[in-house]
Amino acid sequence: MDSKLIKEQEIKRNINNAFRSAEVTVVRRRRISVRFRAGILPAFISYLKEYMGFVHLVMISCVDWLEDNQFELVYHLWSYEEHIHAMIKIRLDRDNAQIKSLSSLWPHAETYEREIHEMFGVDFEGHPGLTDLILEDWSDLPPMRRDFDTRAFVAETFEWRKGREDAQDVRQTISARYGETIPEFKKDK
Amino acid sequence: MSPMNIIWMIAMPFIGAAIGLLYIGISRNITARVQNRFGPPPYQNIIDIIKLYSKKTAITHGVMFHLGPVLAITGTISTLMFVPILTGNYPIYLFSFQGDLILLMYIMVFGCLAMALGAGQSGNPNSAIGVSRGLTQMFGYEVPFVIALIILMVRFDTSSVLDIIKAQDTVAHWNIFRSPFSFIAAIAAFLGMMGNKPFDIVFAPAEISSGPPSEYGGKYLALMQTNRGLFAFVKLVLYTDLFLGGAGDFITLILKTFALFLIPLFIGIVNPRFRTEQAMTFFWKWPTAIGVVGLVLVLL
Amino acid sequence: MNTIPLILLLLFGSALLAYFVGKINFVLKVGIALAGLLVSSYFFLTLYGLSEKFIFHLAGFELTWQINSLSWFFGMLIFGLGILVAIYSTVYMRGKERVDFYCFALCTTIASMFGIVVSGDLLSFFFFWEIMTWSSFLLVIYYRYEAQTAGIKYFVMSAIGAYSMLIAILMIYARLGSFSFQALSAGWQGFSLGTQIAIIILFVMAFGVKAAMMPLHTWAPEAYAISPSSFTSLFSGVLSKMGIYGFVLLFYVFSAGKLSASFVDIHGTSLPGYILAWFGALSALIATLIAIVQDDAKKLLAYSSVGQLGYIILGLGLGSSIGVSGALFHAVNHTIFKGMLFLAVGAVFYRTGTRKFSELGGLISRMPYTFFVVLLGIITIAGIPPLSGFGSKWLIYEAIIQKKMVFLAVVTFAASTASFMYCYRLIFGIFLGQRDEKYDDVKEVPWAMRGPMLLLSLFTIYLGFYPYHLLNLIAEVEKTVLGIHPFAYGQSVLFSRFGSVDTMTVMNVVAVVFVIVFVLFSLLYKRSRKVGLKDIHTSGEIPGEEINLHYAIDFYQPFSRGVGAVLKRSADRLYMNFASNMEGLFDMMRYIYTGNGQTYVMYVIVFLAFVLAFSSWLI
Amino acid sequence: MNDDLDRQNNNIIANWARKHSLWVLAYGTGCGAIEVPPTMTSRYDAERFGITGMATPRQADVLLITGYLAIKTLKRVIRTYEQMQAPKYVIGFGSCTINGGMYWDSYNTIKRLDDYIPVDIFINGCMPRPEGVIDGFIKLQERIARGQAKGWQHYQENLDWYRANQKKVIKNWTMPDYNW
Repeated sequence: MDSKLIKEQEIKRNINNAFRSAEVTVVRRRRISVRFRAGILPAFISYLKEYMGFVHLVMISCVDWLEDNQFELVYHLWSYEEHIHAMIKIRLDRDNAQIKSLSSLWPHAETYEREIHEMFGVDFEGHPGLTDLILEDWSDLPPMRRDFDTRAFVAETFEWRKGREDAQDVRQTISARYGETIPEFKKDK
Repeated sequence: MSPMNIIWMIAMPFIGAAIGLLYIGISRNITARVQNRFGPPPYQNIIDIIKLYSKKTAITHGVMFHLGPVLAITGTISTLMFVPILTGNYPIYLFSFQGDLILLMYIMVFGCLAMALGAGQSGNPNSAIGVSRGLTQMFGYEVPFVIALIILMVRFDTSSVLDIIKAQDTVAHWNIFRSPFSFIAAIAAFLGMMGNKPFDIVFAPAEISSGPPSEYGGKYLALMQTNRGLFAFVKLVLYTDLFLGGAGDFITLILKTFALFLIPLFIGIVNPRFRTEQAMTFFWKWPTAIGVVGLVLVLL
Repeated sequence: MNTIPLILLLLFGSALLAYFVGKINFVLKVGIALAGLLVSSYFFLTLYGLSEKFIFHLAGFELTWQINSLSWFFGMLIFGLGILVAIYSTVYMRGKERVDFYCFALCTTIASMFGIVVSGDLLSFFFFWEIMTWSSFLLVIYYRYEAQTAGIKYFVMSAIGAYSMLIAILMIYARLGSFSFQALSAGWQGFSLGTQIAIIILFVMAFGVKAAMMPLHTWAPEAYAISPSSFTSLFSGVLSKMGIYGFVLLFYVFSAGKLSASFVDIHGTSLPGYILAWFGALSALIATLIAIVQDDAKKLLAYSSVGQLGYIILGLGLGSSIGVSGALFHAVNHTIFKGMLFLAVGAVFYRTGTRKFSELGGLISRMPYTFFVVLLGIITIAGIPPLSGFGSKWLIYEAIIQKKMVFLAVVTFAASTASFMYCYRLIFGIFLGQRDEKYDDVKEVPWAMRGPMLLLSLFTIYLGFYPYHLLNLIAEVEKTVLGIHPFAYGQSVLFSRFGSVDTMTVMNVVAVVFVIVFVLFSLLYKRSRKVGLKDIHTSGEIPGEEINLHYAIDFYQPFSRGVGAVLKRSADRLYMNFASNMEGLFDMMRYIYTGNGQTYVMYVIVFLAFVLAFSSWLI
Repeated sequence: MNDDLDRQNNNIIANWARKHSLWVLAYGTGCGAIEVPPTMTSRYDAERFGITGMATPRQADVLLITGYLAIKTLKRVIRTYEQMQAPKYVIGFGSCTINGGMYWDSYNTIKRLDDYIPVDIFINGCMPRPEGVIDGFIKLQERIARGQAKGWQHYQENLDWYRANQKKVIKNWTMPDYNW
């Protein structure tokens, strides 16, 4: 065990004392990752906020594990006292993605949750207003899901200008059509 | 009323607007040179106005919106009618025998208030904010302006502009030399009136998207821009009459008014913008203090 | 029968009749009140140019009721606005409770005001003054419980004024043995300087309360705001003029214009006049500053009223012919524009049920006539040239500058510029800007309400370009009653020693230029496209229902930040603090007045012992 | 109506004035907005051609679409374009407005600007440098002088076609009508 990771190890021990089921991994210096159940997430996060000093919610992100049929929500927390970044990872069922909102703990969590709701279709219980954020009047599949086919959607919705079908390097087309030489660029070695 | 007078009455608004617009164009050019740019041609503002008059469409929000610019230019032309423009051998007095300085002070506001009413009906909150700022600033600069005028009126024991011009018969008798305190207070007020840089809080394009005229386009904006040029001219002529001894012919008039016009221009080029309450209280500090010194001196 | 008692009898009679008979039917009581007013004003018109006197004896005192040009001048204001207000009330008060009570109080107020202006002696003057106070008090507390504080304040201030007037009258009676004005103006010179000062201060307090002069104005905003709008118009337009009438009497009739004989002169004005002028100027400035930050339309107008009355007081204080003419001209103007503005605000209140700028807005297309009235009203208030407000302000300014009172002039001009701010706020907050959806189907008020307002606005236009007849009247007043040589004026030209202004030319120039520009502008172009209220530049966003686009809350925020130090001071709060401190002081009296009989017996014994001990010295 | 428009478009004095006085709406969309300040300021000084920034669409003549347009922004751009007073011109700026550019497969940005609003001049490049921008403006001036910059008229005449395209991407159409 690296002697520099004493702080992280202590935090891991503290978390495990309170929540047996939390799988804490020390990733590297100042970075720990926690796997946890979705059910009692607000209790766990508020424990981290109140007792462990993780007072700052950096962001909430979402990963689509299509193969596992699961979403992974990652809550990034930061402790100003210990200077440690904790990533709380939650797995949700992809068909019935539902979790409690953290907007009562951090008001700014609302925005992240709105975005995740919009982009992945995760439903946050207790959120004051899950309305459109970036997309307006989106009726299709949430676009950040991996089963959303963006090219098919684009082909259906928009009209491409002629000559852009192959999405190739325009210079190749020009040189083929007009016989111009492609300028040689120096390559970094 | 002589036919010559009637001709001048009809021609003067056009001449005044052209001169005023030309000055504003030159000011754009000078600003550009100061910023190491080439700048537009001096007659750029006149092109702009021709373009605006040739706009195909215009929108209106209602009666007051429509009447706002019309009344604004009415007020400005009416002001022009009571300002003696030339006093030499071929004078242009228009109606200046029938009014005096106090009338001028109040009739100048007519146009501004009409424009504010028009802007109010546009329903744009930015317009209302601009008007609120403008009136606040006006309350600021009217104080030194009034002090300056009172100094002149008490000193010459008259409120007629013509008599004040008559009293400044030689260069040494110009009010700029005889009542310097009055002149300084008046010039400070002039900065506010012209709305050049430190005091352009009314239009502030970056903050409130050009303020009162933000809903005006096409022919309305053209009228407002014409009004702007004409109003600048009227104010310059009034200041020339009051402090630089009036003008005998057009060349003198142009020289004197342009010299006056340069003062707010050069102050404006190198200054950022005030906040509204700063602008208002600025006028109540140094310009007013200097004006009060002048008031005390004139009573002695 | 003499006409003066006949008019008074008619008015008081119609008041009582409206109250008792009016229980039957709405039309009846309003009809009686209106008929009484119309008949009495017809009789009043026959009095023009006469100088009648009606002398009778009551309880050993000789009472004089007289009519002269000054009485007629103020009587004209009373009846002119009184009738218009009565016509307006026929619709405004319909369906409201206690209309008989309203009609009674309105008629009584008008009658008592007429009584004031025809009184030729101090006793009947005081008698009518008190009737006016309580009858207007009844109207202030018309909306019972909401009006409690306003009513109490009005009553307390009025009582202070009345007592000081009573003391002054008794002082005069003790010295002269007569109540009549003539005896007073003849005997004024015989008073010692101290008596003169005391009488002037007491009378200024009495009249200052009614004229809402600055430190005594605190009742005005609340009382104006809470009383029914139709009455507020009369309240501000005419009732406050009674204070002005009092000042005219004090300075030019009681003292016979000879104040400068016993006081020093400052810039050619006697000291009391000069101080009064400063009071007026400061009222004008401070009240205007406070008016700017009001959110309630009627409170704004109330403060503005205090400010405009300040101008009139200022003009009276100056004492020169041009100043007094300006003051009287402004008094007429004030009656007209404050009358029409209060009526217009009342019309808005009648249709929308609110007077707050933050709740109104965009009513111009719904109530165009009212908008027009308010527009003319604010142009007149601001003193902008083509309308009548300019004429009177011009006279006052010329008077100040002629006397070389430069600082007074600066304060006055600053107040005038500041008044543009509240004028704009008034018209913008109600009629311009964005309209709330709930006011989309607001209609214009009925003609019975529109008519009086429009008639008043025609007067401002008429006086704006042709003030000749009014100036004739004022000159008559100055010549016959006030003993001032009137200043020169032409058909439409106002002259001062300084300069002149031709109101007719100004009006013509503005009108001709406007017509030419308007015709050219409309002919050269096709009609512009009318767009909706919400079709504005909002960075491409389509504003939803929930977005507030009416910028009316804290409209002059930078201004209030800039002059916050001035606005924090309040005479009202000062009085409240004074009152609570006095309460504390009187609590201490409980130590002396314990309520215990034995203590009082002890006091008596101590006092008797004291008297005995020093009796020889006392005798 | 059409004769009137043609007469307007062929008025030499008016076209000369329009050409020398292009007021640009300061509505920065996409990454090209950063190219506009250098164009306007000391180094490239677009003001010598009479090109000035204006704050509101009511006053402006030229709408600069500086780069990609998300659909949400497109809605605002259409609204802004319709609020401008005719004659009005549109400059498409950068390859994103021409064919989608590097956002060619994005689900949320439009690919061809001229499907939605009439474009008078395209300036290609990703991004075009200020020289390119000024060149584009000069080309626009030439078109105006010849009376060819009639995009606004085209929009008016083919409003149905434009509306159909716009409604295809903007699902919930709540915009006010364009009622000339």
